[in-house]
Amino acid sequence: MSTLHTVNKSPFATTTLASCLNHALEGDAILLIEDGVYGGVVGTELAKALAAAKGVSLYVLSGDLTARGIDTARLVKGMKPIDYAGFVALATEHDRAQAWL
Amino acid sequence: MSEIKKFLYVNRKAPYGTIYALESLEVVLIGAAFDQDVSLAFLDDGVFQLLKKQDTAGIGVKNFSPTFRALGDYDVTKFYVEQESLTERGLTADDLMDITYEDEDDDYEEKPSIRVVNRDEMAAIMGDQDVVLSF
Amino acid sequence: MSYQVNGTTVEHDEEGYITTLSDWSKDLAEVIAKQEDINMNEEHWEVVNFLRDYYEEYQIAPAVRVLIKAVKKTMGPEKGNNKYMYELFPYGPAKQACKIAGLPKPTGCV
Amino acid sequence: MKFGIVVSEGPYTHQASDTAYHFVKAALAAGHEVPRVFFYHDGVNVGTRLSIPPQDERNIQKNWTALGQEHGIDLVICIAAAQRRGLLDENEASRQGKDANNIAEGFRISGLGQLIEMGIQTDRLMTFGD
Repeated sequence: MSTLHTVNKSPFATTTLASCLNHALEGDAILLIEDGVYGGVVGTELAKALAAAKGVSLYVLSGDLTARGIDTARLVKGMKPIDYAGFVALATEHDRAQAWL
Repeated sequence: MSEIKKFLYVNRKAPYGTIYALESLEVVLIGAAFDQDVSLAFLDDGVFQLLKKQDTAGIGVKNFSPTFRALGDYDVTKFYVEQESLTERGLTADDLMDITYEDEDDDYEEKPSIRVVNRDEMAAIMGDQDVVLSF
Repeated sequence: MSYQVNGTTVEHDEEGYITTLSDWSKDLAEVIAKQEDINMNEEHWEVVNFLRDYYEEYQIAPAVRVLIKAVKKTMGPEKGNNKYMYELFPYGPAKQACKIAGLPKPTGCV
Repeated sequence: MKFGIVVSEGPYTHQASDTAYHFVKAALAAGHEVPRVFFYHDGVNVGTRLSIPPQDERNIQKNWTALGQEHGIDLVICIAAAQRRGLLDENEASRQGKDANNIAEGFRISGLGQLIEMGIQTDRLMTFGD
């Protein structure tokens, strides 16, 4: 039993990503979408927390990333860019989806 | 409808500044008619929804906080409130409204609906649902 | 659209629900009831008063099943049942009794 | 797999309805079913036929209408949220004594019960909002 968490807020605007990280369980996945993708960039305070999330897989929606001019090379280590088809696949692979709005 | 699913309503936003808290409550009231296994989660700014002594006379907006106390009549009896979210906001459980329900299986004894849980317990509750509705 | 009560005019919507909740009075309730072909007796008033108290306390009009459960508890099972409620308010306690009690129109969400 | 979709933010102000649209397209392309999309909060505004976006922008309402018709998706606008925000179909307009309606083709107005029912009847509920 696992959850796909989606985060659509910049971590510099709200504490949503931090809250999601605080509640993600081992085996869960976190997908950053929309303005949430700013949270995936290496070198920030939250990136450290992201990197420390044990047993949680990290994804970012590639369309949102490139739209905002962020190169995948700047992502936190281990974070995978996926497209919408990948998003759908993640939703099917986990038992539920929780949107952190 | 034979299948009973676990529904969790996740409330993370404060009341009045935006409509999410009120419209979340409206879903809970309607959803109660479907006889599912319903829980409410209050964390982050969502805990502000349950504060005592809300008085909206000065802003001309309807005070819907009393409606939480009616949810027991609707068989919505599980309000999970996160301790860490309270503490971070300088609050304790004493700052929250008294919300109770009558337990039909226990001679209609009045019991508290609010259950303060820690962050790990909240994470486990979230991870044990069929449907998560976020507000 | 409006009701006339003791020389004053009270606005209502297409379905007869009053527009401004504070316009409500007992005399107005009688007028609305008449329009609904209901002759208010003690038993009608019991339910209407119950609804007003419930709204005052919780800021919502209760769902029918919640109303019936609550009436059953305070007034006994001979009144807290569907049959009794629909005899008093043939078009439904949620609709008619709430209208007479001057509560907001149920949004009819289910 | 059956997906239920909640769109809880309005068009243009938030990206939510765009993300939901692309998700639904991808889900259908992968062979999944999307029987219903439920529009709530400001999301109900997706269903107005009176929006006129500039020609060089996507037309969110038309996109949903087309996708809904092509795949038989039930596009439901919450009545309680719609009434607050002035979204009406013909039926509601006459019931409420209003002189106009503005709901777009392919959308219908119904109750919150449809949201709960969608949660019960689908395998996965996805929420897109803000």
